[in-house]
Amino acid sequence: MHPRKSLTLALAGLMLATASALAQPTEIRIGVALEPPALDPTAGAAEAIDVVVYQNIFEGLVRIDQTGAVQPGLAESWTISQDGLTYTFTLHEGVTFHDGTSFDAEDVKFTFDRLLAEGSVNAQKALYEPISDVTVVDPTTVEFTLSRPDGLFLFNLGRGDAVIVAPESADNNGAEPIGTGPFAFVQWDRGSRVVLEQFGPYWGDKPALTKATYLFIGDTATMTNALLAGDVDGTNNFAPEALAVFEGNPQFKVLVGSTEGETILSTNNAKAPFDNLLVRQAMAHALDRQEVIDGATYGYGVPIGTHFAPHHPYYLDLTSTYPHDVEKAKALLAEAGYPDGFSATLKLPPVAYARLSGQIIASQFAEAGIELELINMEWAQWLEDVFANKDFDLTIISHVEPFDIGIYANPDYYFGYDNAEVQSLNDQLNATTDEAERLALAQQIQTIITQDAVNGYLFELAQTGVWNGKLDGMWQNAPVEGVVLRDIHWVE
Amino acid sequence: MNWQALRHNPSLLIGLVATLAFALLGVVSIWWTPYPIEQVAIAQRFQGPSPAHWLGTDHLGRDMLSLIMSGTLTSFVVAALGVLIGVAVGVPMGLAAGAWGGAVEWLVLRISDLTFAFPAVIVAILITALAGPGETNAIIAIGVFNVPVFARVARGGALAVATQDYVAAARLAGHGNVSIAWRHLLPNIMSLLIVQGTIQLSLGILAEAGLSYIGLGTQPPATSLGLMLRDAQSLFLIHPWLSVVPGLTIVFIVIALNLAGDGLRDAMDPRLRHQGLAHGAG
Amino acid sequence: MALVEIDDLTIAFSGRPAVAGLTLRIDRGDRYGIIGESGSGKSLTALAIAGLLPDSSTVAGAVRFDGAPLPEDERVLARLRGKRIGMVFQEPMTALNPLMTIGEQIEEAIVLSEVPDVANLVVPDLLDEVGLSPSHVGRYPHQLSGGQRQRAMIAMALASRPELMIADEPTSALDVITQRVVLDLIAEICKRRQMTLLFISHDIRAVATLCSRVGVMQAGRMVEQGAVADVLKSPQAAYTQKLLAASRMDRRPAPVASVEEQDLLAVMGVSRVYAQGGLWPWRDPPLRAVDRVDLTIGAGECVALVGPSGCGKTTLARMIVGLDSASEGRMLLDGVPYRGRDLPPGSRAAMSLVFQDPFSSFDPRMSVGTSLAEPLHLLGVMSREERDARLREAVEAVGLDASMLTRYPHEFSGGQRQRLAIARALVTRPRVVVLDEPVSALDVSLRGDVLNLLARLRAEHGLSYLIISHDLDMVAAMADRVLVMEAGRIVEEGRPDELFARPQHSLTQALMLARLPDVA
Amino acid sequence: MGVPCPMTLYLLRRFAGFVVTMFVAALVIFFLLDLLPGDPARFILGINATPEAVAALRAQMGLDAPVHQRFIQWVLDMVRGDFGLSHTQGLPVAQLIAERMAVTLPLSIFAMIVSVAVGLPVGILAAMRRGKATDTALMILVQIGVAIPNFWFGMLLTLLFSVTLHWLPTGGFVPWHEDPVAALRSLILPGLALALPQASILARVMRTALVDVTEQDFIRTARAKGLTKAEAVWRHGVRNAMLPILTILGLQFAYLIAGTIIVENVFYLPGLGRLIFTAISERDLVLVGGATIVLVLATTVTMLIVDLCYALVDPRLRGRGA
Repeated sequence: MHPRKSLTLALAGLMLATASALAQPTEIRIGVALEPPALDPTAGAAEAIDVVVYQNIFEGLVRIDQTGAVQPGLAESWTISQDGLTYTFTLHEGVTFHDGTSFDAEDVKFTFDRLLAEGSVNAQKALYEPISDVTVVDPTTVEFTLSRPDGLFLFNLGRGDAVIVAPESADNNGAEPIGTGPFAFVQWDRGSRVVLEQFGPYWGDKPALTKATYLFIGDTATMTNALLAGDVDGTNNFAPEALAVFEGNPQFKVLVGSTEGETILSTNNAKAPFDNLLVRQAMAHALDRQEVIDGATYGYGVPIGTHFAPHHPYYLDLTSTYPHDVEKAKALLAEAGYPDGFSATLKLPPVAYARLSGQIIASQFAEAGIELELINMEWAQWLEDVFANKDFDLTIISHVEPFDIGIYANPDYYFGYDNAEVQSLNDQLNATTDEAERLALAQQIQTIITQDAVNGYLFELAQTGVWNGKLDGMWQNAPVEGVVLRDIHWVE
Repeated sequence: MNWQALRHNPSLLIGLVATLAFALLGVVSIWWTPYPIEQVAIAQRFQGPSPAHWLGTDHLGRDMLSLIMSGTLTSFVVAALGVLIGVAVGVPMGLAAGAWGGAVEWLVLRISDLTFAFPAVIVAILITALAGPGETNAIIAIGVFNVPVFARVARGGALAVATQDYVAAARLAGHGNVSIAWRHLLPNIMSLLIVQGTIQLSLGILAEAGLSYIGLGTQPPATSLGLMLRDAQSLFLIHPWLSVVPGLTIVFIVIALNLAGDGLRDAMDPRLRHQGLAHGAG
Repeated sequence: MALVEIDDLTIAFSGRPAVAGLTLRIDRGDRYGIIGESGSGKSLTALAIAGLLPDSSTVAGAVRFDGAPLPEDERVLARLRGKRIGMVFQEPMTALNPLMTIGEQIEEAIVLSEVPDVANLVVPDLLDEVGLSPSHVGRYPHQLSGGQRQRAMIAMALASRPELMIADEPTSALDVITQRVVLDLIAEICKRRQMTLLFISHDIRAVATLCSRVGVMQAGRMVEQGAVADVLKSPQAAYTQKLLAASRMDRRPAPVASVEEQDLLAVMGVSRVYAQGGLWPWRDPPLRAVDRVDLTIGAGECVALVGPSGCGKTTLARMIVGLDSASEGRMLLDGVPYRGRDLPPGSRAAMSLVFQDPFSSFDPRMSVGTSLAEPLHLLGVMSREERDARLREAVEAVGLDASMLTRYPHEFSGGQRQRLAIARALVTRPRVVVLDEPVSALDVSLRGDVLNLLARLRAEHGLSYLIISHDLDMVAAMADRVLVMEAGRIVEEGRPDELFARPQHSLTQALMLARLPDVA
Repeated sequence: MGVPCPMTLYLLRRFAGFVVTMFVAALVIFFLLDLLPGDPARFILGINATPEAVAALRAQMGLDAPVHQRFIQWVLDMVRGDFGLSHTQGLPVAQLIAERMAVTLPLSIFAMIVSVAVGLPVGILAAMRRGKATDTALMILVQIGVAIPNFWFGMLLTLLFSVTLHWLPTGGFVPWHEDPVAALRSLILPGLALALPQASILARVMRTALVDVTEQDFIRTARAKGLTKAEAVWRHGVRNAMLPILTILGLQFAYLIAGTIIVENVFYLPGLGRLIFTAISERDLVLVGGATIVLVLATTVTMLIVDLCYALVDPRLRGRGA
């Protein structure tokens, strides 16, 4: 071998060694399935936005932790008035936005004024509708006045929709987000990736990672390959069907956790024949929940019998209310006046769990005499048809909002359930802050909607993350949407 | 074309026999498949080939052989209807261009330029957005793609035929353009169209696979070879069989069609070799 | 001494011999002509000498060039060809590479011939020798006329100073006047260069003009060979005798019925004008393909229209039959005025056209009967019996059997097809038949029969003919009156015997001069 | 013949056709998009948004003006080079398209180069060895190449070169300005996947064209001049056979620019096709319209260039003016 060649080789080896030594411990590449359309969490509903920015770039007054509990965020502490109508927050000092502007109470007021303004495009505006006033007491103190007590108010403040933005940069957050979080936005190669870097002057504890790259990989097979090839270090939510590739592989860590997504067979209660309780009960009996879970989520979904997250303390296990019983279903249908069954459409949004569940449910319903026509739709069309115009018979969708049982108290909601008892129970639930009372009320509502078989309750969506075996600190559960980088670090 | 030609042309024979075999497999699925393809049986999923399931079962426990049969039918039907649209619209356009010439020809060429300028996938995306996903999209998208192909082939053939004296003789006999196009031009470009049709059919099968693969084509509970590939793609490392079976089926069908097309071209008219595949780029 | 010796040569394609047991000897300085009709194997024989037979052929027998068998090695054979044999082919348009200039193509031939001359000195010389100017060096084939292209081909063949020149039907794609010029050029060059010539033609008179020795081929066999004078004077083989007879054009007997006074067809001041210049039509004067032509045809009369290619005679014929419309002027058919395409169906039935090429005038996908019945459409609805009767009448009139009507065109020979084409022209019982080069696409031996048929039909049915042709001998044999056309105008008119005896116009004179002398 | 410069005339005529095509294409695209169901504003805001928020966003996006007014404005803006702002991303559409073109164009060119570099020699070799074993073997390979769906082939390539051998990335794209070598590396596998069927088609067409040309009279002339068959085909045949190839190349390039969507998905490349794909599902109609027009433009311009190349290569066209 020529001496010169060997030198080159040695140098190349050295460079490789240093590169890996430097790159490994503080940088991360995360694969995510969907690319956000923009990066402003206060102006769009897409989960993909929160996955990138929530608690990384942007922070709220409070933050939700891995267990779903509310923790101090930009507000280091707060007090709540006796009547539950006044919240006073004390803000951290010395906090700056990534563009160098400082953070104070005015920014908080700006954020919520903007959120609640007439022309606001905040997707969750309704959640913050109880806020009647935000007052700046001094630069580090801000006071919220509510029009009615709201048991979920603090939790809602911790959501991505209520992160604090600065008046200087708010309008550009979609393309170039400026927040107060531990990571600053570096660049967005559209269609490909978003790069974040640790923000040096961050006010809180420094995260272990110095750089994070989000790669957008929509195709499961491609994601699998990227993980196997080491092109990405992990993904927060991997398609369950291919998890077997990584299970038992010591190089990877498979994290199966919970989400707030109650996946239901949404039924148009306002439309015949679904306005008939017997029909809905027949459908509930026709459903083989376990088969749906096995087929659509490869067993990772957690069965639910009502519209509530199973890991929540208020959850009531009602899964055995309507056991799988085809004969019973037929009998109920006959009783309801459909001895030969009936036909209906099942409109499916473009998510794998819905499409697979749809096929399985159609097959199950066929046995009971209900012929389902599957109609696959894009999101935009689904939102218009099903959600806005309520033009549907059945659909399958995961309701990912935490603690969203209140939708059953809204007769205008898309599935058209109108029950005065549930509505009044929900009003009481919203108005009280007493835990025991809340638990009782919430469980009462759960029981009623299950008895009424408002929707077909299928499963709680699981979060199935696949990560490099040497990574630690990832959230196993997803009480809110987001991939929080704060605690993620490499271990030897 | 006759049996003699078939004997002297083994690739034509192989191509035709294989194409017919696959087509038959598909047609049979209209009346009979070993198992109904809508029938989901999660407990039975991911079985390897066995006497009960010759090609095993898929991720929903459906019989793979039944799916392949039904999928082959869908792929054929989608591709064939796409080609039919191309023929039904493109051929009259091309014949009109050949028979009238002048402004009509200019218009036809511009229209075919225009349709060509819209790539099939884009058409499929737009139609999907307009009407929701489904086979119809794939058919229309493939059809739109085929229109300029057949318009140009028909025009080229018609122009060549139109210079023949028998066309002038028909004119002398008082036949108008329509009648000439129907009596003389069309029959004489038929072999050209059949050959091109075979090639477009194979491209259509591939296009259907591609469109279904990105979710724009056939939708469950129906199935097509492309959709089977899509379903199996994420399971490739765990259950490669599910991807290999429909993948190879596509490969075999396309090869069979291409062999048949090449063979037909050679057998029918050596002159056609000039025009053939001129639009094979897509 | 023999330059080319062929011994018992057999060339077969998939078992079927195309040339069988051919023996031939060409001495140095000979000018050897091979005569034969299409498919007689004459071109294959020429290709065999140059080692250019298609790969699919199987060859038996020996070909010796200058005493040695053709080399086995392809490269050696190719270089031998390049240096010692020059070739000129029939169709100069397709025989030249369309993407290269004439200069480049000649230069390539010079380089390959390895003659130690400097190329750019030689190319102009060669062009000059074949009568092209140096400015043609940079032209592409499509920018030259047919005659110029053939000259370029000859220049290319001469580049290597070959000992043998093979000319395969070098003039049959050219018009009469050019044909004569090219033949003279070949003769002159051969004489000047002392070159051996192998000349292949279907035209016995061209061979007689050019060659010293002749071989007659029929269906792959050499039926007779010898000195031109001997063969032509006393042909031995029956086939040669037939060829010779067919090449003589005797005056067909004039119809019994006398020519009526009244004009059946009158063409009055008809022009056909094509706009030129595309976007700027005013920049270029329009092309007047037919320019204020007047002519009349009486009932029962046979009028011939002669002229070189491009003179407008076909355009005029297309307007007369109603395939194209006149830009100016009008026509009268039996008193019905028309401009061309507006010819009413009833009048269309009174006129018909026989095309030059019997192969393209029938739709291959239609039975001959259907094709023949097509013009009956002009006569309105017709019962099946009447239709069949008409078809039978027409087919029998041309000497064919009505049972042939169910067959398809490919089942007929060229001569039969031309008869069928004539039958189609008769099926509506027309009064005027326009004949566009009616026999020029036919083999020589068939021409006489078809002309006889035409003459007989004219006599029997009292038809008027308008014959479009460049063949003066045929015209002289058939026509009562001849019109000479040049650049869209009729320049001379008269009875054929008088006109050809004392041509007045320069074109008529040129045509007469280009006429190859009669054999024997 | 007559016109002083037929080339100019030809160019003008061709260009006029081009402008007409583009205008009609714009018309078709605009009205097709206008028909689409699904409200862009609602899509952005999601299922819990209030009707007021949706209405506010609609007004902000200018969706409330009459149709014809919006069409005229759209076309005029585009002629000036202004493609508008993307609804969802708030960025100029032109910039977004340009970013994607930086992937799609090099990818198409790379695939094109590979398919030419592989397809033409294979076709020529097969034509020269026509009927022999080499020909048969190559044509069998080519048949398979045509028949394999390119996305499936891409998948197999990734399994081999990325997952197993770790030679190349599984996908993704590093911007050119950051690391040109890495950028190029990320285009290799998708380029190969795209090139395989194209190369196969090219090889077939090349073989056929060359075989046809070989039967032409001028090849016989060239042999008569003293060239061997192979030399004659090489010197005179290949150039003439390139004429039909030119058309195919144009079609293929146009197809590549537009038709990479599927392969872009497999390799998660940020290409133009995927931009349209996501933009339409997000009902970002400004972006869809702009990107589609650009694709149509690319196809039409490619065909225009092919026609011009034809005129340059073929003296017959130059002389006659089409």
